[in-house]
Amino acid sequence: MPALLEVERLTRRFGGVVALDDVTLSVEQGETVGLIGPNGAGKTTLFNCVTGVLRPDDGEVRFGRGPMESLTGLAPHDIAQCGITRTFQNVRLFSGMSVLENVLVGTYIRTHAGLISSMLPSAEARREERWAQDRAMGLLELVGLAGRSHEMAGALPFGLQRRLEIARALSSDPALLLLDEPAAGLNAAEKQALLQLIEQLKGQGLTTFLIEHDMRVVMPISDRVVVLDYGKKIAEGPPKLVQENPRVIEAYLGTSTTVNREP
Amino acid sequence: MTPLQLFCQQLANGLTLGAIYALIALGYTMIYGVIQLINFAHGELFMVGAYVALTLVLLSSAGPLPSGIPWWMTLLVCGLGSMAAAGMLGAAIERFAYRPIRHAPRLNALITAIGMSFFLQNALMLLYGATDRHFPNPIPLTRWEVGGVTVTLMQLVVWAASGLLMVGLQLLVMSTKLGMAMRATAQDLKACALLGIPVDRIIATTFVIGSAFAAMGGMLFGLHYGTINFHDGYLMGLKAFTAAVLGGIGNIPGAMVGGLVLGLLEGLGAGYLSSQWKNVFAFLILVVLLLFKPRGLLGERVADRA
Amino acid sequence: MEGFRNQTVRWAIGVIAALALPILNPNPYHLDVLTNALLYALLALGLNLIVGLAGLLHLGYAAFFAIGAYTYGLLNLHWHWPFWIGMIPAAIVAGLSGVCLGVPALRVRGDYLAIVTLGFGEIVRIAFTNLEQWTGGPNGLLGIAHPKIWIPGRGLIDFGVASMPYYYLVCITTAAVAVVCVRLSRSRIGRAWVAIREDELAASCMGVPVLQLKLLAQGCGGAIAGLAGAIFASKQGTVTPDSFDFILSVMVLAMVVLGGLGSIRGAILGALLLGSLPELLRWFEQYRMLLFGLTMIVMMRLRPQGLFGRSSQGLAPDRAHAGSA
Amino acid sequence: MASGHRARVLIRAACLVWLAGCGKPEPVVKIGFAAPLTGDQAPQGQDMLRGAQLAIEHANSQGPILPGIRLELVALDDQRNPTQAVAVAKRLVADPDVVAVVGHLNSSCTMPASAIYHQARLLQITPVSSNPQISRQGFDTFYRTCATDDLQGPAAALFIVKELSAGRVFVLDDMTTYGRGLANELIKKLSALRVEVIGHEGITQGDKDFVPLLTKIKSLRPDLVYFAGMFPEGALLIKQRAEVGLAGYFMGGDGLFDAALIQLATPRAAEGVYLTTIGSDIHQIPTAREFVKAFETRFGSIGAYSAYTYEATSIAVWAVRQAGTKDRSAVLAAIKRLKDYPGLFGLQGFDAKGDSLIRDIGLFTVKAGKFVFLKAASWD
Repeated sequence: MPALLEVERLTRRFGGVVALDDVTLSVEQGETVGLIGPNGAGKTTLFNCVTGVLRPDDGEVRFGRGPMESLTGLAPHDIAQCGITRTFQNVRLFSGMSVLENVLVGTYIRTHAGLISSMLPSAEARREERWAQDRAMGLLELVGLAGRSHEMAGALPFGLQRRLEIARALSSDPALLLLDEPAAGLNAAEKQALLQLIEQLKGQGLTTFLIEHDMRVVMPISDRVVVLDYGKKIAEGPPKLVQENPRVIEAYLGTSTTVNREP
Repeated sequence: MTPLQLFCQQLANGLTLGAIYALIALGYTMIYGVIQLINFAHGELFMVGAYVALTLVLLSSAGPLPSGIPWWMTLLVCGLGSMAAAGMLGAAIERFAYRPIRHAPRLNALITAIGMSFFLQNALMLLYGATDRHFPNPIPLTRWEVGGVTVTLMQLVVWAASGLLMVGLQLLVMSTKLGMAMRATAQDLKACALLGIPVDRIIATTFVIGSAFAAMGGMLFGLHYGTINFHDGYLMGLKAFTAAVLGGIGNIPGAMVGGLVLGLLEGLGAGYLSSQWKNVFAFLILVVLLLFKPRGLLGERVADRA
Repeated sequence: MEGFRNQTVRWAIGVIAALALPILNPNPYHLDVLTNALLYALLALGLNLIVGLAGLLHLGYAAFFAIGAYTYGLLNLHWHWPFWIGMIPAAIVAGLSGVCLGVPALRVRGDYLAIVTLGFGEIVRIAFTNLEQWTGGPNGLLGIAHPKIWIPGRGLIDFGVASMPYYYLVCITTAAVAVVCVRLSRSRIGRAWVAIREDELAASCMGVPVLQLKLLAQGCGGAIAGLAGAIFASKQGTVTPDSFDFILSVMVLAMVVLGGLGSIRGAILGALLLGSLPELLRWFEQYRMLLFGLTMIVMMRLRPQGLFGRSSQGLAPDRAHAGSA
Repeated sequence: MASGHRARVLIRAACLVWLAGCGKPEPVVKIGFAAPLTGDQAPQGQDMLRGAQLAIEHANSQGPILPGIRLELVALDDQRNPTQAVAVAKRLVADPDVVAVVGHLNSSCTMPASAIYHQARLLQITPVSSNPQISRQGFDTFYRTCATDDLQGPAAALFIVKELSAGRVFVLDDMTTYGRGLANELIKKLSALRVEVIGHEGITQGDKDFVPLLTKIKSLRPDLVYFAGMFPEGALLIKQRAEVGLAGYFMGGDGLFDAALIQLATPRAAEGVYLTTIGSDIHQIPTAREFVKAFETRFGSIGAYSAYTYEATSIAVWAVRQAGTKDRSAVLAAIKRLKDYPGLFGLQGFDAKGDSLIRDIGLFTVKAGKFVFLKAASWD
């Protein structure tokens, strides 16, 4: 399988703290890759560098279905246009918008009506709008929110907010989906439903790269797991092997004695 | 006058106005720091301070106090009195206008503040009349020539009073328990409430201190310029807001620096460029500065509004 | 669908009532107050795009109004452009100045943007006062032509200083702009604006080009104000810099907030209320601005989300403390 | 839902207030008055209002203006805002009982409003808007009781040259229609007289700190500083000029002529300041003695604009009495017949443009804390 995302020698510092230290990894097309590591290992920083939220100090991110293009220096919305969308660790929905509108925002890059055709009646714009609405409703169906499409996003229960965020990220039809701790804060039943959803997406051929703390979530669905600790990649491989890796065990046991290493 | 003397004189001129700006800007910035509110009514509190001080000065010159009290004693009493009055008013405004809507969208508080500004300004007009009031000045007209630069006792009083207050505030904020609670509240109001810090009281205290500083600014303003008017607070409030942003809003040393810098900019702008363009000049500098330092001279955090 | 029809009916009733009003009550003073309030509504609609939808706190909106008024005024005085043509460049110039202001200003965020826009408003006003050879200085532009309209059988009619024609002009313009704003707010662009207001980072990660859309919002808002400015200039016949002070920017902002951020009928209603309130309070003479301030405070307390606002957590005060991930 | 309901209640309440505004007309005849009564120019506007009130009281004490009809003053606040001024004008025009208007203060307000009065054939007399442009519009409804800036400026220039022999003049104005207009007329005449104007700058109304500007002016060593503006800023300029140690003469226009000027500037600093006024000293004119007494017992000291407004209001009343009817055209016709009206400043009349025929410019100086009248003359 060809690589879809290549991260090469990525380094990012915050003042004196090195959040990412020379990290190299890749995600192949159709794969589900888990990114694990103790708190403060640099997982979210890696996501932020990939999606353009943060500029890496060094190294390169490349992405593409055929020829690889460098993403370094691109703005987040350009990267979304390339086909990478994401969710956030602490859910960032547009809480003042309805559930449906949240998903519709994601279709922005797949629609093209300009200022004039948005202001005046135009058949083209109407057709496009109908397509976007259908797509959004389809995705809400997929995540089980079709019945609540007109509720305020901010008023949804937390578990549903997580699912809505996934639907929103999917609405631009991305090639690569980044999930930042999608199971955090969910109860057992919700976690189970989430696993099913990710499996389902995988079945449709979507490439997923996810950060997850809960081994019971990450192990069954990941084809491959990458482990970060102190900003460095310390292990990589199939879930089973990584779980037995002594460095990984040490990193995780070590964290139980330190309180928090978040920069 | 040599060009250098002229320049030094203009520096001294700018610093005087800047010190008053700084006093008002401090309150702006402290209130912004704890509840992220651009308190448009702050300029009006400054005017309330000025009018209360005027009333007290008039009372003390005509009233029951024995004559022969040194001028600084009179001013101290008047200053403290007006600070107390404005502080209480500030706390009352916070309690009855801002607290009930603290959890509403932030723009609401902004509009409330604007409404409060209209209200206070017109209340002052109705209470004290619309005409400019003469502000008697008990400070002797002493002046010194230092290397060709004239400095008046009045200017020294402005510098000393504002300097003392600023140092006092810095000590209060940095090394007392109350100051620590204020800083903590500015960092994260919710967390402070969870930790059992009496957030309401801290916010009220901030309003008291901020308004008292504005009142002191008002008295010095009245003394220095000799006339006050009910609508003076509008322009001064606007300038102080600019100063607070210039220094980095929410940042206490920033407000002092911002006030002084704005005073200097205006002074030098009027002195060397053109007085009719001086506000343009000051605003242009502000805009350019924000482009390069988007959080002001000393600012660290930036808040998103609306 | 039911709700939609209901709303259409309500809008239709509103429009018919507005059109019939001058016939029922031809008092020129009442019409003039209403015309001014509707002009405010036009401004509020424009500012609503910037503040209400895109979430950019703008405190210098009067500058765009001024630019529109002066553009039409100068075109009319120097090159005799009639109102109906002159209002187009007025809107375009004001819109472009919105974009030009945005290019540097939008690099600063949040409350800092507020002060930059405030500075912009003051700079424009002072510049119009000082650039005497072009703008007439404090005297402003005098003798700007009123609109003329050709009515079959009655020939060319000058609007003059009558009240009714301006009422209809402003009424129709406001209605047209309101319709455009409604369409815009329900389009992909409007949704992207709201997304930026709610969470800029999330919006940009969903592919919304934030800067470009903010500039667009400034441009559209500026153009609407420019249009309003041209109407204002043609109605007054004179344009002086003191019509465009900071208080005007603040008042329009208050109207948008009172109506409910992002709500179009809210912006109109807020403007009608706040725009005519000072006239309604005339009876109280010197106390009226005091009462006006008090009313603003009370209204904010009674309806924190505005008359037609959706309550939204995205605007909650603790937002400032949420750091980015 | 409850919130929507509350919104509706609010709207209805607003409608009620609106309707309450339209009361039943009473058998009165009204003189309209428009000036800023709130906001930063409220002091001047309220000064004017007192003059108008006194004139109405005097008129009413002289018997009914028309048989069985009482005279009333309708005072409206234009907030010195041109938009508001137009609204106020339309309100006055819409009231059939209003037969004449006294106002506005600011030329920028008088200008757009005058078009509305003209269209409604309603007599307008402005007591103080002195911009020459207004009367050049050719409105036969427009009159004013003050002299225009193109008289005062040249008069001041002649005085500066002939009596003070000042060679280097620095001109300041307050960037208002009044101030800039006066300053420009002065500079025009000074240049014609070959006097060097070493600088012309504007200040902002409401500003307090002019020390940097005055320090700069001091370094230019002018013989005279002229300020075209109002007394609050004028007082500060005079006071700070003394603090800075700026020598030479200080002169201003009628905007400075207010007793408060000396108090605010302190008598010491104001000593020797010259200013021009329109017409002679109100305290010196025998015909005005009664007015001064009446005003001072009723309201205290006289403001800069009280007398002009009293004069304008009295003339409006005179025109209504002459017309003998509430018909606006009749009132307009009546005022055209006005000739040698015994006003406060002498025999008042109007030229074809509606400008006052009293073109005397008075000259004052400050001595020992008081305005001292030097002379009055027609300089044109």
